[in-house]
Amino acid sequence: MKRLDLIFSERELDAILKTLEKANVPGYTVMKHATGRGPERVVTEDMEFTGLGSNAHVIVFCEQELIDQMREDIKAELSYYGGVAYISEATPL
Amino acid sequence: MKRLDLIFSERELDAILKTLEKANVPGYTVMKHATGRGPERVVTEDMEFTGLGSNAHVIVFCEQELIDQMREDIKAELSYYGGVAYISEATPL
Amino acid sequence: MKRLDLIFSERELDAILKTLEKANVPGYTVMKHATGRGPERVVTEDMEFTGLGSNAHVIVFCEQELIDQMREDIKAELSYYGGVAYISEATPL
Amino acid sequence: MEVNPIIQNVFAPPVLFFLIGAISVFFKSDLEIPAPLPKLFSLYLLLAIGFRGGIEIQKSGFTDQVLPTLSAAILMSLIIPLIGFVILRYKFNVFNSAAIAAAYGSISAVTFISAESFLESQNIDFDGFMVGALALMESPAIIVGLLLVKFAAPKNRPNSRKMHLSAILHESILNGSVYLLLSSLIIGFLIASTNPSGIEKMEPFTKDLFYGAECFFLLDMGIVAAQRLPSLKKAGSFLIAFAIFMPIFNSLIGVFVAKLLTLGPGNALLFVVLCASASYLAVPAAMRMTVPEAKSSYYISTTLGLTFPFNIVLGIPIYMSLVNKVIPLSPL
Amino acid sequence: MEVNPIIQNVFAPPVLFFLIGAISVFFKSDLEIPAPLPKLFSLYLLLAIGFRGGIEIQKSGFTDQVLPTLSAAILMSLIIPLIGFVILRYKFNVFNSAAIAAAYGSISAVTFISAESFLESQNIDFDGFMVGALALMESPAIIVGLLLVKFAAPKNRPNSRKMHLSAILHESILNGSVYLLLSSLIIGFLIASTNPSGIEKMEPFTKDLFYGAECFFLLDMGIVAAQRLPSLKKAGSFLIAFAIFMPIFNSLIGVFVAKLLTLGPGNALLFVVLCASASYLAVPAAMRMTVPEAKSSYYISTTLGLTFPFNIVLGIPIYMSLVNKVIPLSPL
Amino acid sequence: MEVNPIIQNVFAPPVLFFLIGAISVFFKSDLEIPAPLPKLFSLYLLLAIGFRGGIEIQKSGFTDQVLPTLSAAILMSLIIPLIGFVILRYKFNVFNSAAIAAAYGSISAVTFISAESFLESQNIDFDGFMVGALALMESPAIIVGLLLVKFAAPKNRPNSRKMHLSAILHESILNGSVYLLLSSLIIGFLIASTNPSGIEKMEPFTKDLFYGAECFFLLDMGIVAAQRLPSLKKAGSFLIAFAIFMPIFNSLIGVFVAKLLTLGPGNALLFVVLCASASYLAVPAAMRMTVPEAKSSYYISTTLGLTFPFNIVLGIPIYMSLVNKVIPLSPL
Ligand SMILES: Nc1ncnc2c1ncn2[C@@H]1O[C@H](COP(=O)(O)O)[C@@H](O)[C@H]1O
Ligand SMILES: Nc1ncnc2c1ncn2[C@@H]1O[C@H](COP(=O)(O)O)[C@@H](O)[C@H]1O
Ligand SMILES: Nc1ncnc2c1ncn2[C@@H]1O[C@H](COP(=O)(O)O)[C@@H](O)[C@H]1O
Ligand code: NA
Ligand code: NA
Ligand code: NA
Repeated sequence: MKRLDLIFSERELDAILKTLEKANVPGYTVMKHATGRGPERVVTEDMEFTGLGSNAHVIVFCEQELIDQMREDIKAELSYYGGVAYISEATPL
Repeated sequence: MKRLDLIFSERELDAILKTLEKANVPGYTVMKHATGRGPERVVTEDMEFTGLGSNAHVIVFCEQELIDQMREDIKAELSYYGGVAYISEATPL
Repeated sequence: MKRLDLIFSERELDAILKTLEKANVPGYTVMKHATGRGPERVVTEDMEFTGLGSNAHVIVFCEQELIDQMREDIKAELSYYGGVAYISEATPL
Repeated sequence: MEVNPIIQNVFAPPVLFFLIGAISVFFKSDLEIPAPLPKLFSLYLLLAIGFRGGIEIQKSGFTDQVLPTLSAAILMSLIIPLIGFVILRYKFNVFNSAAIAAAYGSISAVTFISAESFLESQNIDFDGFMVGALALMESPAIIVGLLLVKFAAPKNRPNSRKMHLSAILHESILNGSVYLLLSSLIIGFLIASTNPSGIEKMEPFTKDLFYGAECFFLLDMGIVAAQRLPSLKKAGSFLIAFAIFMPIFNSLIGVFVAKLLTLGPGNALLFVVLCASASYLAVPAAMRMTVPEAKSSYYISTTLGLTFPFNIVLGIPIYMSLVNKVIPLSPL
Repeated sequence: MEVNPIIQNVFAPPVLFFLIGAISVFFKSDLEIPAPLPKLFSLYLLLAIGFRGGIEIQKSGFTDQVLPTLSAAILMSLIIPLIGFVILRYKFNVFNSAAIAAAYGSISAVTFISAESFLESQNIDFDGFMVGALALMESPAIIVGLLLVKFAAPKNRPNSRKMHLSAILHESILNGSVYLLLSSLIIGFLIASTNPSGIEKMEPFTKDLFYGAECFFLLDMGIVAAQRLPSLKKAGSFLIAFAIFMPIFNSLIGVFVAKLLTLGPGNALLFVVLCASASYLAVPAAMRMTVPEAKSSYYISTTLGLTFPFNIVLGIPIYMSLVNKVIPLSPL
Repeated sequence: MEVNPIIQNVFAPPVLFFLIGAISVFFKSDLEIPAPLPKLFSLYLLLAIGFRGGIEIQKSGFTDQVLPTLSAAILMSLIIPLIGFVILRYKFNVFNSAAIAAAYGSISAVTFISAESFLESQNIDFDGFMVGALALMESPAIIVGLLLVKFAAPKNRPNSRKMHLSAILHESILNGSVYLLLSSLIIGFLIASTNPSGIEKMEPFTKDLFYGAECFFLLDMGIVAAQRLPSLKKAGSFLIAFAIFMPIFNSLIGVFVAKLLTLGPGNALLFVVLCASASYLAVPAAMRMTVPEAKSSYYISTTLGLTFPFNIVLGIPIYMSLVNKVIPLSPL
C-alpha cells in the first residue's frame, strides 16, 4: 500500500476531493488550518479570515494503481494553483 | 524505528490512548479536527458540533515490537468503530 | 527525496522555522494545535490558553543533504526544549 | 390571525438567517463558519436556555401543571421511539431502526428555542417549566433506543460488546449537551432562590444576546442542513418520507396530550414541538458509542437535513395552527 | 474644529486597539488571536453592518439621493480598477496589475465601519443607504479585474483555463463576504418592513456589541498588518508608494463625485472612504481562484499591510478635512 | 454577616459554573469547550478588566493610597517568590523551585476578577487602581524567578544558554497576557481622559457582557482544573500541601501589609487575593522558554489544579473573613 500526502490551498479542496472520488480511493483524511511556505508563496494563519485561505493536508492510503490513475489530474491541479504531492510506503497494521 | 498512523473518530481517542499507554509507547502526537471519508462513513466539519465528532489523527514513533504488542487491541477497536492504521519506516534525525 | 517530521512545542516554532529557512529548504508545512505525550511531558489541549502552548507538527519534503545540513541545529533546539524529529523516504508524485 | 402564520414565521430574523445559510449552499457560495465556532454558539445556547429556564421555574414555582406536564413529556419520549422503531423496521435492521427512532423520540434544543422566539413574536405566553420538559426528554429516548438494541438485536451481534446498564445511563445522562442544559437549569434555579442579584448581572449575556446568537447559529444550521441534503437522497425515499411524516405524526399525538394536560396555547406549542423535533446532539453521540452498527448518516442526515429545517420553517407555524384548532382559547 | 482631527481619530478606542496590536508585533510580544477567532469577528461585523444598513435603508426610504449615489458608487468601482491597472502596468505584468487594481477598486468593510465610528464620535450625520454602496462596490471591481485578465492577458496564457463569464459572476457575487453582507442587508430591510419588533431583539447583538467587537477585531488587524510589513519591503518601493498614493488619489476623485452628488459631509466621507479603501476579503478570494498567476503577496500585503492601516489611522481624518474643504457646509 | 461567606460565595453564578465544569470531569461527561474558545474568553477578560481598570484609575485620580499600594504590590511580588524558593528548595532542585516560586509570586487575573465579583455581590466598595496592582505584579515575580536561576543554578547548567537581561525583560513584560492587560489599561485611561463618549459605546462589550463571559470561562476552568488533578497526585504530597498553604501564608502577609497601607476592606481583599493567587498564563510562558529544565507539570498543575480552585471556591471568602478580622471597619 502507498501513502499519498497532498498539501495545497484549501480553496482547491473540493476539486482535489472530486479527483480522489473519481479514482474511487478507499478513503482519505483532510486536515485544514495548515500553514507553510512553498517555492513562491507563504501561507500564514491570518489568511484564514482573508479571502486567500490557509492550506489543507490530505492523506490517502491506497494502492499504487490508483495513484497512477489520479496522477495527471492532481498534477494539473497542483501546477496551476500550487501545492505539493509525495508518495511513500505504508503497510496496514 | 516505525511510524504508526492511526485515524479514527475522536470519540474513541481515550480508548486508543489507553491502549498506547498500556504498551508503554515512548510518546504520541494527536491532531484533532480531521475530517475524511472511509469505506462507509463520511466525516465532515459540521460533525464537530453535533454528537458525532470529527476524526483524530494519532502518530506514534516507536519500535516494531511495541506495535506488535498493541496490534490486536488497536485492530479490535478500529474494526468495531471504524478507522485506519498504517505503519511505515522512520529514522530518528 | 526525504520527508522530515518535526513535532515540538509551538513556542519554538519561530526558532525552528528560522533554522529551516537558513538551510534554504524548498518549503515546509506547519500544523498547530497538536497535543501529545513525550518521554517527560504531557501536552493537552487546555495548554493552548495557558502560557505553555500546545505542539506544532512541521513537515518538510527535501533532499537528504539539506537535512544533514540542518541536523545539528535542529537537534540542539529539540534536546533543549523537547520534541521529536524523524526522517522517512518520500517520492514526488 | 390575519396573515398566514407560515409567512409570518418566515419573516422572523432567525428563520431568514437559516434560509440565507441554506441558499448560500445551493448557489455554491464559499460562505462558511469554521469549526469550532458553531460549537461555541451551541454551548452558549444550551447554557443560556437552561439558566433562564431554571430562573423561570423558580419564579413561577411548581404549579399544578408542572408535574403532569413533565411526566407526560418523559412518557412521550419513551413512547415515540417505540412507534418509530416499529415503522422503521419495515425497511431497516434493528440497529438503524433503534438509532433513528431514538433521535425522533429525543428533542432538539434549537427547535425549541425557535418555537419560543415564534411565541414571543406572536405575544403568546408560555411557562419556564417547559425548559424542564426539554431537559427531561433527551435521556429517556436514548435509553429506549439502547434497550431496543439490547433486546431486539440478533444474539450473535457481530463484534458485540457487552452493553452494561451503567454505560447506557452514562451515555444518556452525562452526554455533554444534556449535562450542560440540566446543570445550567439547576444553577438558574439556585441563583433565583438564593441570590437574585446574580440574575441581573447575567442577563446581558444570557438574555439580551440570546436572539442574535440564535440567528448566527441558525445561519450555520442553514449551511449544515443544505449540505446534508445530497446524502439524504442516498438514504432513499422511505427515510425522506419518515423525516417529514414522523414529526407531523408526533405533533398530532402531542397536541392531544397537551389538550389532556389542559396546557395553554403557548405551552401546548412547546410541548408539540418537543414531540415533533429530533435530536442531533445527544442521541448521535450516544448511538455512535454504543451502536456503531447503525449508519450514522441515517440518523444525522434525517434530523439535521430534513426534520430540523422542516420544523424551523414550516413545522412551528403549522403546529401553532393545530394547537389553535384543537385547544380552544380559554378565557384566561 | 479646534483639535487636530488626526489626533482626535487616534484617541478613539478602535484605532488605539489597532495600534497596540501593531506595536505588539514590533516589540515581538507573543500576543496572538488564534484562528478562527478573527473569522468570527469578521463574519459578525459583516452580518451586523449589513443588517443595520438594511434597517436604515428601509427607515429612510429611497430618497432622491439614493439612486444617484449607488450608481456613482458602482461607477467608481468600475473606473478605479482601470486607472489602477494603467498605473501598475508600468511595473507589473497583466496578472499582477489586474489583481492589485481590482483590490483597490473594491472596498474594505472594516475601513467603512471605522469611518462610521469616526463620524459618530464627531456627531456628524450619515445615511443608512451608504451601506448599500458598500455592498454594491465589491463585485464590479472584481468583474473588471477578471475582464482585464481575459482580454489583456497574452493569448498563450500558460496553464490557461477557460474563464467563463459564469465563473466570473460566481466569484464576484457569491463570495462569502459579499454574500453575507448583501443577504444580511436584505434581511434587515425585510425585518424593518414586516416585523419591526424583531429589530429591538437583535439590537443587543448587532448594535450594542458592535463597537467592542470592532475594537477586538482591530486589535487583531493591527497584529496582522504589522506582520505583513516585512513582506511589503520585498514587494519594492513602487508598490509601497502605490499603496499610499492610490487611496489618496481615489479619495480626490471621490470627493468631487460626492460634491457633484451634493452629498452631506457624513455621506461624502463614507463615499470617499469607499473609493479609497482596498479589499482583502472578496478580491483576494476571487483572484486566487481565477488568476493564480498573480502573486497573492502583492495584493494582500499592500491592502492589509499598508492601505488599511493608513486609512484607519491617518486616511479617515485627512479625508474628512478634504470633505470639509471641498463641500461647503450647507445650512441643513 | 449572618450567612456563612463560603456558602454565599459558592452560590454565585461564576463559582457554580466552575463547579459544574469540575463535576462534569468527575462523572466523565464528554462536555468540552474546544480550543481556541477558552483563549477567546481569556483574551476578552484581560482586555475588559484592563480597559475598565484604566477608566477607573482616571476617574478616581491618583489618590494618596495609589502610590504606596502599587509599590507594596510590586514589593510583594518580589518577596513572595524568595520565600517560596526557600521552602521549595527542601524538596526540589533550583530550576523547579524557581519556576514554582515565580508562579506563586505572580498573580491570576481570573482569581482577581472573581474577587471583584464577590465584593460586588457583597456590596463592598473597591478602587479601580487595584487593577494597576494586578498589572504590575506579573512581571517582577518572573524577573525574580529568572534571576534565582541565573545565580543559584549550578555553573555547569546542562545545555545552558546564556540568559541575557534583555531576554528576561522581554519574557516578563512582553508576554501576551501582560501586554494585553497593560495596554488595555492604558487605552482605558486615555479614553477616559480624552474621549469619554467612547466609554459608553464600549460598555455593552467590556462591562455588560463581562459577568456572563466570566461564567462561561469558569465553566472551562472547572473542566481544566479537574483534569489536572490526577497529574497532581504524581507531583507528590509536598507540592500538594504547598499549593494550599502557600496561598494561605501569602494571604496572611498580604492582610498585614494591607492594614499598614490602611486600605479599606474591598481594596484589602483584592490585595490579599493578588498575594495569594498564582499565575498560569505569564509565568508558565516565561519559564518554559527560559528555564526548560523545570518540569512544567509542577508549576501548571499546582496553579491550575489546586491553587486556582481553592482560591475561587474557598479562598476568597476565607480571605474576606481574615480582612474583616484584621482591618477594623473604619467609619468611612
Ligand atoms: N518542500 C515542502 N515541504 C513541505 N511542504 C511544502 C513544501 N513545499 C510546499 N509545501 C506546502 O505546500 C503549500 C503550497 O505551496 P506552493 O506550491 O508554494 O503554493 C505551502 O504553503 C506549504 O504548506
Ligand atoms: N484509505 C484511507 N486513507 C486515508 N484516510 C482514511 C482512509 N480510510 C479511512 N480513512 C480515515 O479514517 C476515518 C474513519 O474511517 P471509517 O473506517 O470509514 O470509519 C475516515 O473518516 C478517514 O478520515
Ligand atoms: N514517540 C513519539 N511519537 C510521536 N510523537 C511524539 C513522540 N515523542 C514525543 N512526541 C511528541 O513530541 C512532543 C514533545 O515531546 P517531549 O520531548 O516529551 O517534550 C510531545 O508532546 C509529542 O507530541
Ligand atoms: Na421528539
Ligand atoms: Na476602493
Ligand atoms: Na501571588
